[in-house]
Amino acid sequence: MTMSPIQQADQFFVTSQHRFVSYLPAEFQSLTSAILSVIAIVLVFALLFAITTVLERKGLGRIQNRYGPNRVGPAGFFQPLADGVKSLTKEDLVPRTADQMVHFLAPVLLVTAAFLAYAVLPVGRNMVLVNLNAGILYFFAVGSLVELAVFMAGWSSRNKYSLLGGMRAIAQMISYEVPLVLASVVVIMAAGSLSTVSIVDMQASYTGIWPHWFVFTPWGFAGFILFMIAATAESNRSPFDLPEGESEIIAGYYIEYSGFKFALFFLGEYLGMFATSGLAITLFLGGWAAPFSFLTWIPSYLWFFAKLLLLIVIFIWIRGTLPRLRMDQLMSFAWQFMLPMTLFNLFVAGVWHFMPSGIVRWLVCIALLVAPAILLSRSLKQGKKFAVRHYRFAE
Amino acid sequence: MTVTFLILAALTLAGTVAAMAMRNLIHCVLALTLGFAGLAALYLLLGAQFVGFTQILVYVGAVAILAVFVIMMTQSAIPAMQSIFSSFWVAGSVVAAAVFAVLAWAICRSGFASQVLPPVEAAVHPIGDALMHGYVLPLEIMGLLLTAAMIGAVVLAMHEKRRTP
Amino acid sequence: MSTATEPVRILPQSPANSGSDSGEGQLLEVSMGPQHPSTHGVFRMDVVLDGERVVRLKPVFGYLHRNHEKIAEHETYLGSMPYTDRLDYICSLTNNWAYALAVEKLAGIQVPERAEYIRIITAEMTRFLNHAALIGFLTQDMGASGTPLMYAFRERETILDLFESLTGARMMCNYMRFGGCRVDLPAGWLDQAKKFAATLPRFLEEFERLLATNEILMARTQGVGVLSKEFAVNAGVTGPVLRASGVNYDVRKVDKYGIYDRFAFKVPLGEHGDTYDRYMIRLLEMRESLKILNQALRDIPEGPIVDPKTKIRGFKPKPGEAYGRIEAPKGELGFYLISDGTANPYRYRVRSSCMMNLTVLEDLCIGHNVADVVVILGSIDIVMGEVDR
Amino acid sequence: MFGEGILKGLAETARNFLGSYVSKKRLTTVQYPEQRLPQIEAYRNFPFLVYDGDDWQQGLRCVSCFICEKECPPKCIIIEKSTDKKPDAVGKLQFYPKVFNIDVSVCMSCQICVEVCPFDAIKMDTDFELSSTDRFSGLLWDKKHLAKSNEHYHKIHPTEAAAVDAQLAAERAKIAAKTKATAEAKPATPTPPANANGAGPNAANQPVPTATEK
Repeated sequence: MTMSPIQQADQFFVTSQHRFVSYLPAEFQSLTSAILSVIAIVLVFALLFAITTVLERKGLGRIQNRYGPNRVGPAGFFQPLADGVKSLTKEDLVPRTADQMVHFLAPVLLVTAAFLAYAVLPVGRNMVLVNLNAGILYFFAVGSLVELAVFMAGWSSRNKYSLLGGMRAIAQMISYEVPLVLASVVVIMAAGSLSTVSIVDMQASYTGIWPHWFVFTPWGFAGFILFMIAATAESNRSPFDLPEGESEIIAGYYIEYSGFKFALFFLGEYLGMFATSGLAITLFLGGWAAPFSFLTWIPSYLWFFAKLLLLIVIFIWIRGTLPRLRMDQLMSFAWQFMLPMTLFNLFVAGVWHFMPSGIVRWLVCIALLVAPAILLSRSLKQGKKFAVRHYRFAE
Repeated sequence: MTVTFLILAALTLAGTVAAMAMRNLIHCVLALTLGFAGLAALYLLLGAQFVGFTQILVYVGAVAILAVFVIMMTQSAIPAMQSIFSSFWVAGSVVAAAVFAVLAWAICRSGFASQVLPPVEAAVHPIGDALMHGYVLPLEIMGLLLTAAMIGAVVLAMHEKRRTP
Repeated sequence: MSTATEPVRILPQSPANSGSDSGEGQLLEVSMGPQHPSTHGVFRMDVVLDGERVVRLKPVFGYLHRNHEKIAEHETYLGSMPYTDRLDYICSLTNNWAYALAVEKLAGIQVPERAEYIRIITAEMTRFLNHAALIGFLTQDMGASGTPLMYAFRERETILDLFESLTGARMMCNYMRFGGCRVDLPAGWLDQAKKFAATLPRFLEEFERLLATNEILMARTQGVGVLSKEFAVNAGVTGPVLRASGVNYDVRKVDKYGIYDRFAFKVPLGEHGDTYDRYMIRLLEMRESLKILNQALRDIPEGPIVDPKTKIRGFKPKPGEAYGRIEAPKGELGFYLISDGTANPYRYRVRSSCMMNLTVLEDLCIGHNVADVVVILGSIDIVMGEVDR
Repeated sequence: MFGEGILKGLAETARNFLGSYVSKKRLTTVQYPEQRLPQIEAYRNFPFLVYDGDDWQQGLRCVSCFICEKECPPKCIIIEKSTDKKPDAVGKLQFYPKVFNIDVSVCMSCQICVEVCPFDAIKMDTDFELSSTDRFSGLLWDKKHLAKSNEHYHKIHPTEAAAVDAQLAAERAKIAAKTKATAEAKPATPTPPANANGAGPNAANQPVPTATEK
């Protein structure tokens, strides 16, 4: 079995892992290979977390016409190191009245759950820790552990703000988990599989130079947008960062955490963001597949991380622009817009499946999506009569 | 395999026993969550991926959260210091015994599988087939029940809102 | 929302009826502040929450009390001037002006024309920077991660540079004097100011594009914290907050103090009296300020900058009393002085716009969410230096 | 309708993001220790005492009249008058401050001492890098710490200092003319010329040597 240099580059990590493992006795091989993959995932995504914190701070800085961190290391890129040292050396304060055990377990559970989700994300061709048949289900299952961790943090701190933050976080996460799952169901319908690997494989083919990504269908595009909105809410990012709500409830559920535990919360939050973005890439943006057929020579894992970075940039951009929603608005947005839209999207995906391909199918599906979107957004606004106002002037 | 099973079974049992024995209601729910998770792991051990993950998604992700939410809404967050034995303990144990009897009867009647079945793939098609063909009536009944419960909750909430303008 | 149109204060509840019996669930008492990121200084609110809804709110202030009025009674008239900088420390020049106006009324001092123009230029710049910074803070309170705030501060920086080259300090200007201003404009200052004023319309457009039609901002502010016309008047609210409720009251138009009658400008009025109106009124007032600024920069004459008859040392006005007020960026700022003929005022009183506006906070907040409380507080625009004095 | 304002805002932030890389006007931050803004002439920070000539004790313009101490709003100036006299900037015999302390932790840089000083003796400095590790004596500046030369004053506030110098020169000329006139009228006045020659208080005022010895 010979591979072209392109394939070699693409499969570099896979083959080197195989080679390393093959030196070991047979009974250790599968275990070692799993451990190696886990270490790789932990290292790579922790590094990505570090890079993202710098990128976010510098990007936000530039959006706000500032420099951002530029003192530690070249152009400030060693800032995460300094932050890490700081958080490690800080005193670990636990409130006297806190529920010590739960208070300690919450960040651990959060980070564990966040890391667990990466097990089913195919970051490259043949590069997935486990190819579960129910991969997406697994993803959402471990994702639901995050809610529990957040609740534990908010409740065990015995702080009114953290309690409010915890309540907000749970309400928000439960509400947005429904549209998140429903938005990904369209892909499961189209792919006929719950396995992330086979979903990516389905998208990794081309017509001419154009890829078969699900985002290039009406339901896929709508699903992607809905999924990303729900993912933003799930990962507590602006404009859905109510559980932290810095200006309202200060830091929300992790107000009573300091030092390394605080850093763990930070880490868990970003890991959750990467994971949901990774799932969005897997489901809608063709996973590790190249965007054009003539770009397939670039290794697949690079494509995955490029797409991930793109989504992170969009997250940062949105954070730099938008104010935060209010709790009731968040809820009504989830239940009055997101949920019906995802259900409509399911219907549209069915229509797409059963209609003969052609321009008519496109038009019908787009119409079926745009009409309810307009109607729903209007109904969302109508109760409150939001409008750009005109003012009178007195001389 | 047996070792894994034993560990998981011990974990599950420990979680559920702790859920009964702990004083703080939130701790009880958290311990129960551990039990749920252990149960899910047991399902996975049996190769039932779909059931296992659904167990986590539904029980850990939704039921446990709902339980703590209800506790937080109805009770103060301060641990209750009263006795863990309810005054209805007789009735409670009767109900528990009855549930146990029914479950035991059902399990014993089904007969233990003597041969190991090939692991079923958690593919979408067979699950969909099963739900839409074989078990369509139970599914519909469940859906109806949940809808009724939801409508009931909405009605209750609306009533509440009208009462306190 | 009905609380604002019908301002009825909820009576303090006894512990017996504030419990969970009313079907409202448990009430949660949260002390927001004095170390809270969005209380705009050391301000505390005792908030009683039902879930996230505000049932009661008690503003607690005094953490920044500095005994300003009493100290002023032991200072010379001039000695109080630098202390007025520290009232509303964002707009020190308008504070200076209000105090100078009061003393000028008390002692019957005339102000030369050039000084009046300089006062108007600096005051309108101050209004501009205050409103820009306020909108930044307000959106910050809504969670906009500081972007509008940074844009506002970028412009504010330029204004502060102008202030620095004129007065020597960026914030604590201590610039106005009885009968004029302390120093004349340095060479080239007017050109710099004109150049800067020419860039401001672009900034305003950018600012409006950034947020004014943002759906989230509209959802967060429209219908939130409605202050009715009657209630606003009864509560003694002034400034943009009052005008956002639709009351046409601007001291610049009513008193025509200084030489404001020479300038063509309009007073924007709101209709709903909600947070969005308060936000928009400030945006529009910035445009009007810019108009005044351009006219003043165009028309400023040459001449002396201070009345030569006023004494710096040994200033003793005749016995009497006077109340000088101006339209400060935050509302009507007045100084009431009684002189007994000595070098110190017998009584010195500040009519603080921030504090009077803050009194309506509870009525605006009840029934809204915690998240709305900080936004309403932000839209009232307080500076604790002036509230506590 | 829905989303339009959000998109507008996103476009605006993107413009600012890119603009911060090309336009200096957008990225106004000054990288402080490496970069410094040009000093603004009008800038003021804390007061200092001006002295003429080279000897800071000799040339101190302050005549210890207590006006600034009285007028200082936060009362941060502490003056003790000397018992002997020395000639001031215009050549008149005056008292001088034995102690002149400013508590800069109290001072609020209001410049009122400068405005009320009839002798142009106290002016505002522009130095702002003043951190001290000792918050008590490190922030109580004495006469020695406060005394800065007239050249320094010329450096930081050139126009203002030139005006002050001109005024002082005029006064000096006036006084010189007056003393000349009085000297012609009454030839037997011994002290002014002796002091004006610059022998200093040490030489001229034997009775109280302690005042200037330290």
